Amino acid sequence: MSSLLEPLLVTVLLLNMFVLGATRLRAVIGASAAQGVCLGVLTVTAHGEITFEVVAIAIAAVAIKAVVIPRLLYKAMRDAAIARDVAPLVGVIPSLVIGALGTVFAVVFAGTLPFAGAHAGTLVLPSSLATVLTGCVVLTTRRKAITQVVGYLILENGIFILGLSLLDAMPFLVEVGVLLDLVVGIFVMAIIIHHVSREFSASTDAAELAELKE
Amino acid sequence: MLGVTLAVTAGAVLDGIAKAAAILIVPPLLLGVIARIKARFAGRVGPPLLQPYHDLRKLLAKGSVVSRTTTWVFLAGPAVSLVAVLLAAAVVPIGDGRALWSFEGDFILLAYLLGLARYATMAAALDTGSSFEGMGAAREATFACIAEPAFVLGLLALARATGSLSLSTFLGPAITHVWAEESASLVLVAAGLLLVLLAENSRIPVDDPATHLELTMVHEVMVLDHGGPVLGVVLYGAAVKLFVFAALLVRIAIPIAAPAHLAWPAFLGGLVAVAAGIGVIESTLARLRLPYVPALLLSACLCCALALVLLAR
Amino acid sequence: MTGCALAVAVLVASACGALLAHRRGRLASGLAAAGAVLAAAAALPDAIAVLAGAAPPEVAVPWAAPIDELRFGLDPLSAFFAVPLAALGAICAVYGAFYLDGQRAQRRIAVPACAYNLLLAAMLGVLLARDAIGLVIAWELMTLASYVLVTFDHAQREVRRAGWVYLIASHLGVAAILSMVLLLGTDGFAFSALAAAGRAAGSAATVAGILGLLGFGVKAGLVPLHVWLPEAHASAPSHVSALMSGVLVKLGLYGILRTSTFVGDAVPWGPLLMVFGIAGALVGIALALYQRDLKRSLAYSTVENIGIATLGLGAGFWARSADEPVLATLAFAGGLLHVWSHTIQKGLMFLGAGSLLHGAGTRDLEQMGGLAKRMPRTGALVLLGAVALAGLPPLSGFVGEWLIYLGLARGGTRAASFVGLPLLLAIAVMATVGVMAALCFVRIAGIALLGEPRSEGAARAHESPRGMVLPMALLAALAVLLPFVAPLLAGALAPLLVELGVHAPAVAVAHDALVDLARVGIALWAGILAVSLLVRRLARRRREAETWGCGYLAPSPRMQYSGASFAEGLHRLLPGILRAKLSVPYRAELFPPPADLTVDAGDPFTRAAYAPLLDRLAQRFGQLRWVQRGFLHLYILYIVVAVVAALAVVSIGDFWGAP
Amino acid sequence: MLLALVLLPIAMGALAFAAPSPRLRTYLVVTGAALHAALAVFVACSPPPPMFDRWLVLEPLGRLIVPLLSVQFLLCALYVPAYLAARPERQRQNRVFCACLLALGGTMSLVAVSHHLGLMWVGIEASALVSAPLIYFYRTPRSLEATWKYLLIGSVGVAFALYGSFFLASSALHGGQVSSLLFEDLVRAAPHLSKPWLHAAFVILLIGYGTKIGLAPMHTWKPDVYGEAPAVVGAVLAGGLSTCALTALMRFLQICTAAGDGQLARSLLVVFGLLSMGVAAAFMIGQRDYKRMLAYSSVEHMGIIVFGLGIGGLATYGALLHILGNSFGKGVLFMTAGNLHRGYGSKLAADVSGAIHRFPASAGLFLAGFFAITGSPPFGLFLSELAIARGAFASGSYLGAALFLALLATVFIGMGAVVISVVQGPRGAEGPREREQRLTLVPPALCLAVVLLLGVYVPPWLDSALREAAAVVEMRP
Repeated sequence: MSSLLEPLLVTVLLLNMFVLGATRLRAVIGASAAQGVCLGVLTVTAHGEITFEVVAIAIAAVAIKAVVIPRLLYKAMRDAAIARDVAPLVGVIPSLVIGALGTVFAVVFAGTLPFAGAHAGTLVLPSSLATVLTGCVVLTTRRKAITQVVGYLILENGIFILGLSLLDAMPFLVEVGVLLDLVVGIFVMAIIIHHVSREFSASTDAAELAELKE
Repeated sequence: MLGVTLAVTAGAVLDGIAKAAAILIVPPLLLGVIARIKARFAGRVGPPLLQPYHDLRKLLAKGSVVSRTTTWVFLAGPAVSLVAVLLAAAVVPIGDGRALWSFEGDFILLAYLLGLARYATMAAALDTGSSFEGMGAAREATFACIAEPAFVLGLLALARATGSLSLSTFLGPAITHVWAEESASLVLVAAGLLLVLLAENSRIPVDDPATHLELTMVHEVMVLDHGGPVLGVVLYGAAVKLFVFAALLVRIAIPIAAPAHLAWPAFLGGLVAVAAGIGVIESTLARLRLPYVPALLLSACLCCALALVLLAR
Repeated sequence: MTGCALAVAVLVASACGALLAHRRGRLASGLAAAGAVLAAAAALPDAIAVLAGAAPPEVAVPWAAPIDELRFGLDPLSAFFAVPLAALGAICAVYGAFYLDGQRAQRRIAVPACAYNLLLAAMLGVLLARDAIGLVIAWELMTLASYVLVTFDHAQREVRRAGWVYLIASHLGVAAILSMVLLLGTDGFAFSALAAAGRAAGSAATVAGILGLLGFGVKAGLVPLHVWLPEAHASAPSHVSALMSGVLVKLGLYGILRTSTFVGDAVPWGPLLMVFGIAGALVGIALALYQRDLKRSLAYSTVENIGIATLGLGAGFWARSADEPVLATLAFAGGLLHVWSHTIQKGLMFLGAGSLLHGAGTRDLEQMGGLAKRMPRTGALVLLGAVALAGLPPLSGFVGEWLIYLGLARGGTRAASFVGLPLLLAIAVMATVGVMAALCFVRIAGIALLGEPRSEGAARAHESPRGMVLPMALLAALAVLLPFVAPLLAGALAPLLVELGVHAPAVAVAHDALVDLARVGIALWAGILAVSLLVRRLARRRREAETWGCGYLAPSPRMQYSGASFAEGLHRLLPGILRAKLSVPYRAELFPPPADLTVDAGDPFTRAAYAPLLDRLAQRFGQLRWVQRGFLHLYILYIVVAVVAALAVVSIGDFWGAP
Repeated sequence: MLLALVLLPIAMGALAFAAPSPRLRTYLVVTGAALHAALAVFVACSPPPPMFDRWLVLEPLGRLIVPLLSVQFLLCALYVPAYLAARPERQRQNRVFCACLLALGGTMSLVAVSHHLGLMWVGIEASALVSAPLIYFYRTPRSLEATWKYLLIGSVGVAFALYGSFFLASSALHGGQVSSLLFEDLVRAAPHLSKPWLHAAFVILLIGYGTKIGLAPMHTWKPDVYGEAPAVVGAVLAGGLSTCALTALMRFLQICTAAGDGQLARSLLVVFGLLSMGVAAAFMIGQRDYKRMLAYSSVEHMGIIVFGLGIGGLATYGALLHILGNSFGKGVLFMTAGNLHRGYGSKLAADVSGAIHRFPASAGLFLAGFFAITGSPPFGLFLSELAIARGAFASGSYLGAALFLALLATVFIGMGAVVISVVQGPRGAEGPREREQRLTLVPPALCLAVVLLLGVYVPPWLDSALREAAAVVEMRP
């Protein structure tokens, strides 16, 4: 267990806070991308020995989370002419507070779970859970469809962190499959955002669709 | 031995014949008595006691006018009702406190036979399609719905008092003991049944048989279209019905266990007395307004119900 | 047993046949009717044999889980109900074939024909089942088939509504029955197992018994569970109304009796049933009094008659628990015989109503009148049926009541005061109900059949085909004969009474009482025959003329006393809740324009209780809709909250549970 | 062999994508489904050996689910040609539609046969992704919105499912075992799994897969999607995909049972089951849209099944039987509803009445399907619901049983009001009687026949299959 692990996890947590605090869409996307980079490095550092699989997954993670998807999102922003502000439903300060509470919950909850040997006391589970919750906060408190996609991405990042401790449980194939699903999923979402901006007037946003209701 | 049994059976046969004769012959007499008493009160001499018999004979000999609207029901109605009331009279104890025909629960059947008679009369009335007769039938039915419970409750009170289910038993000798112990409730029952009698036989204060304004009549208006022999049958049936109620009242009101040879005179005298009483009531009371009749009948119900409660306690 | 199985097979087969032949209506309905008659021919001997003492063995058919096995068989109780089912089923089937024949042009009459036979099969199944699940399944099939028949004419709104109410009521009833079965059926659903469980279980048995009473009571139309009954009976085709009112409703009583054999005295059957019975009799007849719709009135009279039968059975149960075999015998026998007699006369009356509808084209009493002249056969039969239904001697209607009266009277006159008084008061109530019934049916007969026609349709009414009249005549004959056959039946009831828990049934007493009644009947018939001949003879010299109008020379049919006015006097004396709701728009003007009176004779319980309740419930549910308001963020929030909450609960539970 | 089960439909899908003519594509769909069904039945009859060191296994549960999925899929596929033929304007999307539909068949079977939880997850996610274009078939704003919601809610749910799987692996790791996501390993190691991790894992998995199953409160996407998607897609999603997610849930239930924590899991299932039934009932009362109503009915039935699984014992058997009945019953309802929707051009109950006059067969089947789905005898769902209720009573949870029965009755009332107002009514209210295409009637009729058969006669082989599957779910030897 290298000493790089903890700092990186803390960075991830800080990035969460940044995402919640940011008011510019590009910044948010950038932050998620940065998280992707962290995850890539984490993948390597979390494992003492460097195997082909580990490296491959790390590279794939960085490539997808930090390059492909952000590009996709930027493109979608351009195509759909999405304004550059985040347009939160809940203000910045409250969402920061919620995020903080989420982190606290994560730490407390992680405290109730036992850890075996090497993993004891690491920040893996707390940071993972906190990131997941941050993703949820973004999903539920940011109006725009594209921010929700970012939220989903952050959610996935959080899950990925927990996955780090299980690389030997998660065979290469599945890991790749997971990443692939992620890409495709977000790709489809981007397509839909595109369609929405075409179907409706450019100003309307997918997240504002509320035709179907009781 | 054989002679004795023969004598007994002969006696039974004679007794039966006598009772049947009484049922068939006596009823019109009661009408005569009532008419005579009323006439006396009015200060007139009045018709002879046997006038109703003459009327019946005259009517039976007449031809009749029948409405085109009517069906066979119009003729069947009076017939059915006459049979029903005659059968009803057969289960009522007369003379020496035994009925011509008695069995367990005959008092319930009595109520239902009277109901059948009522039903037949109402059907015949509706058959003419006349608004007046429909109105009469409606009133008859409405009043019956309140008179019936009074009647049944009264009989039930007697049944409860004597613990038996046959008129001939609980209006027979047993009733003397009841008088001894439960006189109060018997008075109530008698009062209730008297009111029922007045209502069922459409007498003042419920109805005025002598009125000439169709709108005010109940029973008379029901038979407005019947004429000639059919009307005779109707009148005779009404007389028998009156006889039934009067007989009941007599059996309740005359509890003396008369020796055999005095039983019949006592009974007939009682009948005449009841008829006279009705006459007095008719001549002294005024007719109630229709809306108040239900109240009157309800009071009858209450009398009998109270009696029942007293006896069942 | 084999005969009944055969009957079911024939019914199902003929139903399928009818459906297959749906393009040729006449063939289909003929096929169905033939099937029904054959089935009756096959089933009746079985049932009668069982009543006569035969004891066929139960048949157990292994079945897939969760049923495990289905058991079939006939015992006196089910046989007693099977007889009227088979008889009336066949009669109404023949009638129905002719009744619906007129509609071949517009409708597929194969569907009702098929559903009718399926209904018969299902009802037979209800009686054949010897295990609770089989009973429930047959029960539900019965409901579905009858639903199809009730909504045969679903183009009309009120018919759809009637069917819907019927469906809801039946479904709730089945839910209650099912929970009763599941409560008791912990080890097997065979009747024997249920009885054993009922004896073992304590309070559970009571709950189960009450559930069964309510569940079956819905079908039996116990007040206040009767609200579906008038609607459904008024809407269904007449032969179906006849079958439902004549048999299907009685199966509710069968179910209650069956339940009583499971739970024994864990439920105070006597008082409960007597209260239900009295309420049913009074409410039923009070509402039947002023209905304008002939079939609705008949339906309410069904409620009344079921009430009387229930009262009798209740008295029987009371006497059973008080260990008074004679009273129990009289009361039970009375209640059961009333079931049979009511099957006869209500079948007759509904078929008659159908015939009048067929002839005069209306169910509205105020549109009828003078039909006895135009439809002489139907008229005579309906008049007879009305007398029977009014429960007057010498016809069938009085037979059951007679025994109930005797039972109550014996109990009332002999028992201790606080037991005796209620029984005696029950007699008074029954007597009152009897008089009101007489009024109700003299009204129906008088307004519909006698007098002058009140509408064009009535004036142009025509007699129904022989195929419709003959079934009615058959029922009428039964109505006349039953009082004289009854003494023979009394003996046959012994095993049935034993099954109902009367240890030493004193059928002899019932037999004697019925013999007395038969004697009275003979006397009445003889007398009526003699006197009416006499009257005919006396009145042979008669002229025809107009009805006496008290001097008014231009009488018109509209001057007749109408049904409403006929019932008005008593209607006014009814308690307010039971009265029809009259509304006259009041116009305070100097010369007020013509106003019209509207009368709502709908069921007071629906109006006052059920409808408001259901509306409120629907409203409450409607208030939940904001949950699903189409806002995605909210939806995701639900998920997140669910996760966090569940995690918190579980893990904190673990945390505290750990040390 | 098992791999073929997955790859065959996908290959056919690719073929359909390549195929030039729309009609040909639709027939390819049918043939693909038919081949798949034949294969499924074959493997079910003679279970092939596991593949890829036990990643793909066909155990009794799979032997029950796989044929169910593919037969139901086949019946729906039969409906496709006539359905698409009635929509010439949709020729272009027909390509994507057919391809994705077939692919969906493949991914669903992948879920059913995969014993590696990660792979299973991939299957679920993949089937979610391929079904998105199916929902967007009509290219209307409403369908677009539905797709968007489906995708986002689904993705979040599936993400949680993955998270839960990781928790499961960690529970092995922190229980001192070698961490693995192979089902058999987990079951073997179950007694030693770290309990707190296991519980957390089950909760998260329940929520995650519950989103795909459509349990309240994660059901919110169902009415929108089933309301807007083409009828046949609705049938496949409600009958097939939900079943797949249920299969996954049952696997986790097995692990919990093996770990001796069945009780907690079961109580959670009971709670969520009743909650779903309640929500469904509440929204069916006064429902205006008969397709949305079907969605809520699906929520209700998922609740019934989960409740049954939670009760256990006989109820598990009932739940499995209910899965069968529900799949085919939903087939009837969705397809006939599709016919009516097309005939009347509206899915509001207010606009549709007296359908029995205009479309006798469809409306009749719709009505019959309603009685079938609400568990009236003689249909199969009566037996399954009876089994569940009996199990509940037997297990002594009277409150749960009472709620169960009460909610069933409520649902019946709410659903019946809509169905009957649609089916019955004045003749010719909406137009004259119309000719119905036989091809749009045969598939629902077949579905109904299956449901009826389940109720009248459960063949011994099916009974034994159900019993074995129940034994597997309950971890009974």
